[in-house]
Amino acid sequence: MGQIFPKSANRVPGFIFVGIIVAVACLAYGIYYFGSPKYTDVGYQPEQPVPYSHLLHADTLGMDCRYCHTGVEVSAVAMVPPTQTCMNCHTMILPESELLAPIRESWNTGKPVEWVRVHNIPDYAYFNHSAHLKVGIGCESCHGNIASMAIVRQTQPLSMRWCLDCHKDPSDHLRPLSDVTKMNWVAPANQKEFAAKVIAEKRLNPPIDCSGCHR
Amino acid sequence: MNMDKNMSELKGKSYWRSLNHLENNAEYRKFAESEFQEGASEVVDPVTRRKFLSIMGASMALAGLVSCRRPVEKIIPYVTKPEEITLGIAKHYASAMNLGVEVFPLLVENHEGRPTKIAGNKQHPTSNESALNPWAYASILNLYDPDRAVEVSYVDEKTTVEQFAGVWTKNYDAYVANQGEGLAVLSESFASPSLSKIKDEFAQTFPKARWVAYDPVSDENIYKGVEIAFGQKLRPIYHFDKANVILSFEADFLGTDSNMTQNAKGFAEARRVKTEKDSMNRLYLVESSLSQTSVMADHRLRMSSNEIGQFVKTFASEFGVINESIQYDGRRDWVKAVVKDLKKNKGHSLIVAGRQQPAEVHVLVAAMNLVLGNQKTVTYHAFDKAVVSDSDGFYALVSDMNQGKIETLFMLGGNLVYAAPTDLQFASALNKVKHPIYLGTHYNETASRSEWHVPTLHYLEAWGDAISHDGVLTVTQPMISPLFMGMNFLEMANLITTGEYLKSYELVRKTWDSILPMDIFESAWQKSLHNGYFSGTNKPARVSVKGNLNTFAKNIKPLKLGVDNLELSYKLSPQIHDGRYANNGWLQELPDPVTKITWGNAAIISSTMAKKLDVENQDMVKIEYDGIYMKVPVWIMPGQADYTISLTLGYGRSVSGRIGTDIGFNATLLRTTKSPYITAGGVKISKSYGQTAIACVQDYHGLDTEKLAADAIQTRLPALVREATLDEYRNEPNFTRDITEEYPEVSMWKEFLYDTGNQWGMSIDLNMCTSCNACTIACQSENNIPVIGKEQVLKGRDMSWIRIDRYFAGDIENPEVVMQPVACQHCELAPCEQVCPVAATTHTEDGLNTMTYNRCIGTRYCSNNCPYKVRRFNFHNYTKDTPDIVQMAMNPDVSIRFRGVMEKCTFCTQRIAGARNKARLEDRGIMDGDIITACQEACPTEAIVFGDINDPKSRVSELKKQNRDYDLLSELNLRPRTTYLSKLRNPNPELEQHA
Amino acid sequence: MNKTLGLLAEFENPATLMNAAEKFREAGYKTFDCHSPFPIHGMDEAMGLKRSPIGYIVGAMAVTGAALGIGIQYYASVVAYPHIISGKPFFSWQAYVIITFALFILLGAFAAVIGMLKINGLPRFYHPVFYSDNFKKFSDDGFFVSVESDDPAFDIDKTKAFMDSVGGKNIEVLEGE
Amino acid sequence: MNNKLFKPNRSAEESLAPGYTFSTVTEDISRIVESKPPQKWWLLFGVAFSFLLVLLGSVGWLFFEGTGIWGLNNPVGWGWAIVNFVFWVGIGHAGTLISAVLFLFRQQWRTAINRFAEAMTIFAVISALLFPTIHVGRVWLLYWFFPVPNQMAMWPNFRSPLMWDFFAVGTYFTVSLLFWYVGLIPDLATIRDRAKTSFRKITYGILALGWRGGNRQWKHYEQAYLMLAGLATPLVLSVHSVVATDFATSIIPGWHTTIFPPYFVAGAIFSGFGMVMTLTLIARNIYHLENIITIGHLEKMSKVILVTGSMVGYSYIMEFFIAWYSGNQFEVFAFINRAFGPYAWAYWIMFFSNVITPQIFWVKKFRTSIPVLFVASIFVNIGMWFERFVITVISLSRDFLPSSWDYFTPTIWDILVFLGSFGLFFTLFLLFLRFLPMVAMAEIKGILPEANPHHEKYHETH
Repeated sequence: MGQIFPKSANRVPGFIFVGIIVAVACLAYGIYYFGSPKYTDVGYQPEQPVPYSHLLHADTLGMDCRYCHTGVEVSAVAMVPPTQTCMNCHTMILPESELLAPIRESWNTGKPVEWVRVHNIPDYAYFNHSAHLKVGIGCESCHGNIASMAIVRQTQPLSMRWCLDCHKDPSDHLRPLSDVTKMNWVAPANQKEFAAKVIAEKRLNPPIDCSGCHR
Repeated sequence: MNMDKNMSELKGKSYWRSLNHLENNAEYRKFAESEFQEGASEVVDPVTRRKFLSIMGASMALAGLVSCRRPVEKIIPYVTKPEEITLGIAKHYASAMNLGVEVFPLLVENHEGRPTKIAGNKQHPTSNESALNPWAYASILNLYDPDRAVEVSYVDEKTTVEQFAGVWTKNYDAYVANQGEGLAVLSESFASPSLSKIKDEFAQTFPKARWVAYDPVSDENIYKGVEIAFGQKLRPIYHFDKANVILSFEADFLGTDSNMTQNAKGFAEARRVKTEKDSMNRLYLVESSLSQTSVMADHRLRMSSNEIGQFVKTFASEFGVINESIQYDGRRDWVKAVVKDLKKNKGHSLIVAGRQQPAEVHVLVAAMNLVLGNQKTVTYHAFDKAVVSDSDGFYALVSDMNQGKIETLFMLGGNLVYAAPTDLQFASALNKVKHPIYLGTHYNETASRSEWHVPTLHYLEAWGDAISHDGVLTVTQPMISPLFMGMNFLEMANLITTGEYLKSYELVRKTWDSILPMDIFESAWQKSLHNGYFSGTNKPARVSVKGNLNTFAKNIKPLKLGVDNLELSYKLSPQIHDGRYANNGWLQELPDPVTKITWGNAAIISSTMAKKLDVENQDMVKIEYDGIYMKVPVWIMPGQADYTISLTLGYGRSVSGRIGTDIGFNATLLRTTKSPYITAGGVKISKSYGQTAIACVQDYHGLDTEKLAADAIQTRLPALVREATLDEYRNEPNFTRDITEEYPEVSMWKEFLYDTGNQWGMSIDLNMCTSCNACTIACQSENNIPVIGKEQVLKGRDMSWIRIDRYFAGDIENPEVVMQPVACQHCELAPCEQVCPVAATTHTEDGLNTMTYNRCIGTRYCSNNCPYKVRRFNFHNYTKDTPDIVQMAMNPDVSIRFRGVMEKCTFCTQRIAGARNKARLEDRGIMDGDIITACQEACPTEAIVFGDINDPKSRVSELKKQNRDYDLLSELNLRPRTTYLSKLRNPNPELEQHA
Repeated sequence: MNKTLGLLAEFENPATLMNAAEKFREAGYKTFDCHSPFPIHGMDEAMGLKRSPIGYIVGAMAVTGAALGIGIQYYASVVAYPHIISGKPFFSWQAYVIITFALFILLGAFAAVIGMLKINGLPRFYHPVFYSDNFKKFSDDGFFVSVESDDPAFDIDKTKAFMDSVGGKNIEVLEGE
Repeated sequence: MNNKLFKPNRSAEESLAPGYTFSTVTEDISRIVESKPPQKWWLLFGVAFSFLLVLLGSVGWLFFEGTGIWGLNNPVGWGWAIVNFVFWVGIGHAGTLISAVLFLFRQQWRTAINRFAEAMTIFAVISALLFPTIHVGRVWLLYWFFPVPNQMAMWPNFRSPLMWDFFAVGTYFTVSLLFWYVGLIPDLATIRDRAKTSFRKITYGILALGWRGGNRQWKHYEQAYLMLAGLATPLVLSVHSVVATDFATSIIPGWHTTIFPPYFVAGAIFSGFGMVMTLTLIARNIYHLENIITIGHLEKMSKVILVTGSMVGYSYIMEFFIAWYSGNQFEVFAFINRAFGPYAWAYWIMFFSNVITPQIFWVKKFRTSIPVLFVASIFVNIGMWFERFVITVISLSRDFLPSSWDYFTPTIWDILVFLGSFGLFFTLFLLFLRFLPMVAMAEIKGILPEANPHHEKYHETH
């Protein structure tokens, strides 16, 4: 008899066809979803050598970000404070605390504390803190509500698209300069007008060309 | 910078102790990575950046996956932050560099205490704005030279500075006892108050000992000449800004001669033309070999070096300086015209002669200047606290060494085993010295033959001082605590003299105690540290001719040259000086301003000679002079006098680190004490076999000597480098634009109008460019441009972002030379952009043609489509094996480029960004002068000006308004943002018809 | 259990096949088919087949392709992320023509092939006619007429006889599951 | 219009040796696929395959070390890689031309050669695509060519001719593949039906998609085939025009020329036929197909070569004229430099091979002599490679500013990669000869006299 294939074989091509479509769709979505910084980076919350709590310092004690991150208004980098800064207080406050042992050790040995970087952008992207603060972009816009975090975690993708979105239209993120370090800041009703005003006054024109960030 | 900072900090730079750990690298790197945090992240910065790009392949292989979970990265803050440091903000400190008796006042850029870039110190009276010469710029790289000597060595064993000091103190008393019998110090020339002070003490402590200064190449002949003429030890300083007519006998005052930057500034001022109404100076140049200065010559006469002596006499007799009538059968008309011109400009003329000319010539020159009443254009200053090179003293010392009279010889710097004239046999003389002690930066020829070798600290690692000719005191303050163990000259000299090891800081302070006014010392000292100098004066001496000049003139005897009786002259290398910078990659790869040769030297001969010898470029020849011979490739240059050969010194080093060893050929082999600069006659040359590849960045192996190409160049030249004589310019002020016809502009597109905000542009004045190469080096330093090595240059892959194109016009033997700096022109309609498939090169609204390295996939299409060919491609991973220490010289504001990526001039976009941000923080707009590009900063003649062309009052707009302004390749209508001002010459009408 | 799926008859050359085809048509057979190693000129008329619609499918898809092409380019360079490139307008349509054209062709081609396969019900690996060993010859030098049991005019005996009458040789009953 | 493709042929002789019947056609061609390959095949395959290995090796080194291993330098940013790319793309064109254009023009002689002309197209395009891929600095980022959304919010620059290339050549490859496969279906069925082993039955069975040769299928099949031909024709013309724009839209003297697109297309067809000729003669010789691929076919091809060769020659001369006429010194120099500059040798090799050589085909004796044809076709291949070399390298080496002029010298790696690409091409081609029917049987049968139902011999029988 001449049949090479059983009758059922006729259905196979159909299955394969559908199969391929489904597979491709899944793959595309998979890459799109699992590949995007939204998935890979947001929520990054490494263990720190010292259980420093922003919740305690920034929220409960109400310290201003700039007390420790002194570079933030003048320099490209906000700067993680030197051990010295910790010791300013912790020579008096909880001088014996177990948790602070690494700090004291660093202070005595002169060996710096090795904090783990949470917010990281590629080396070829040049971000400047001072520029953003100066025009009234709040810390919160990029770092999230740090004051609510016992252990710091990344809340924004920090991807190029994410940067660009804001650079194309910063109006949602502009604040009065007095509020840049405020957490849980809620935009006023007239945010749009306010933003428009700021943009006009400061002649804001956030660069979206490549050299804005890449050199 | 806040002045009330306490000194110990500046001095200690406590936060730099880290770098003392450099020896055990593993720990050091870990520390380095930790000490500096990202954004300002330092030493490791380029590494990570590079690493990043390299793994991009892996991490980006999936669409959208820029940052998958990255390896945990550490931030390590300071423990105690030095308060003058703010992370991410560069600091600038004043300092200074000494080169012989020359002083380069510096402003050093520090990133977290790591010096990365130097520039001239504007505030300093003797400084030419922020300009420097390539040597000074590149000296920053010497600080991070991976081949620096890192340990004190005694014969073969490694020891320490302290041990060495200990050993010396033991013998010290003995020498004090015998008044320094058998003790000698051999240093380079210097102009340091502290060092001179110590030298005087030395003389007192050891009356029988000797301290001789010697430089392989120096202005000694000039000084001698002046001394003979005026009877006092004086140093001539030229003021070209006051001279309308200049006659130069082989003086390369815009090139390798002393005070180049100041000379260039003055010369430029007298030559700069804004409108056709302005006047400009005139330069007559007589020389044997095409020099950098010849670029500016209005009349150039080709003449062998020794004939020049006779020529000078001709002039001398014309001026009645000597009463001997000269039978000169050469260009009488030339002499007549020039003399007339000089006389016409009495008091505003200047005659200079090259350091290679014998003292007698300088006698006559000095006398002539006096006769011409050029008291303003050349002033003579007493050597204040300067010690100059003294060959005779050196020769005498060597003969004593040979007779075993010298027991202990301190060599402070220099590298005489390599550089001393061959007939001295310095090496063998050194063997007869019991204790040769060498203080030098590298383990080199001399170190290898010394009992002790003590590393010299880089000038940015220790304290020092200097005094410039006009008496201004300059302080050299360290920017970084020593990376490796070692001593600086002061410390060593002091140790020798006093037997105790004091730090340079104390020594300098001691000297300055005696100089600065007692009452306000501390403030004065702080002020000097801040400004980098303490003003002082050194009035010009009043001079008159002493003695009978004729007798000296008699010593000048011309001799007839011929094919087998050649003249051989030795020149300082414009790149690696006398060899001291042989291990400096930037300088090795820097093209010679005129020959455009990199990575080596060659015997320069005229084409007539070449024909006679039947040799071509790169052919090996054998040059012979009394019994000694060397083999070297030839390079044919226009404008070279027949029967003359010129060789640059400094090459062919046998012991000099990974970069400098065995590059080029050692000309010193033929150099003798009799004729250290010019061997007139007795030199033979013969064709040898084989060739040696010469890495020339222009005219591929003399490609444009090929007829077809040569003609093409001559037809293009008038439009490329637009040029006219001053008279022509006055007659038709718009000649520049009239050279090419303007085409009506028809476009199929509605083009983008760059009409709002800042619009960056640049203007380059071709009338000012002396092709000194400072811009090229400054750019390399600012923009982390890699050094790629001879092979790659030979393949035609040089990376310089701003190159200086050199063209010859007219007669091949008496050419006119023109120079044209070319960097990215930032065309508004950039042809490179539209062809990039991935939009890696695009335009910004303020008119920059930006190159986004991290987007580039390397199709090289943009480079193909660039008519100026200014784009540079990373064919290999050129930064792959850059040693960590060299990476410390990298500018953290500029990314390191990875393999397969295109790069090019960015108009220093990082500086623009910096200025923009600064302006933002200060709530103001960017003002003219806020942004100075690296090349502009470096230019000694202010030929390069950058700024906002949208601001009609900015300097650059003013320049672009001039009628000499033109676009390069204007017919392509690319609207380049860089435009040129055409070149002018000011020939003597009386001579033109003859020329 | 085997059921009858259709009948197969061989004809010796194109001429007889063609003439048989006309007969079958006249006899009111609807889904019968003529198998030959190569397409035979005039066979469509003989079998009374209408013109193929593939042309229209291709046209439609090609135009879609073109629209897609210009669409992507417009979106990418005007909407999504406009860059200033060589001072050209963001929508430099002159430069976008080629890619538009390429996509026009691409989708057209896919339409032609996929359309053809779909209409012909290919790939179809199992088919009643394959029960016949003799049928192999169709791809060499055999000419066949097949009538499947779902044809309204199909009747095993009548059709068999009819086949014989129009000159069919080695007539076979196609049986299978 | 009448969409019957294989009109019975009054004089089949000129396309096919007399005495062929349906079954002998089937037999002669299918046998090749079914029997063990001859010695010569193994020999050639061995050689080709070893070159393929060379390719893999050198490309590996290239990826590891960077494009620096090639002779590229600053003015000459594009070297052999791009030369080879254009060369191979050009070769491809003959295939499509024969199968599509000649088809539309009802040239029945095409049937003997169209199948492997098409195969050649596909393999040539594969070899071509290899080069733009490997010549970029950072291969691993090539996917940035695709307009896919990504977190960088970046899109390709559709103004770039390279982008056009990417789409044009990509489309060209896909369409050629489809066209080829559609043509194969009936013949695959033949092989399936002749298959003895179940393995062959199944493989060819799947490939044949269950083809039954029913007229209801033939009808749509022919329509689709016609459509593809219709689409492929403008495509083939556009593709090389687009490749030409890589050069023509730039501003480099010697590139910036409006004549490029037509001239490139002519050149492509020219080179393509050169290669078809070479391959035909080889295949013919290996498998003794003298009766199917007759002298008649070869002669016709040689005529095409003669015509296109002359067109190319015309373009060469025209370029000079236009350059001179434009009065643009850069243009003028670019061309004088080609003919008399340091690369003159390359120019004259090109000129001789492409313009002089084909002229011999005015003589019938040469058109019909196998050795002459073979040698000539080789010359054409060489000449056309040099044409691309002349255009790419010479123009770049001396453009506007004399200061940046430089001379390009290939390194061993340039050469190995180039030779390697031949390995790739021939390996694929020989595999094709081995496993697929190299001549379109169904089409051949279609043009046999017996294929015509109204053939007198049938009517006698009535």
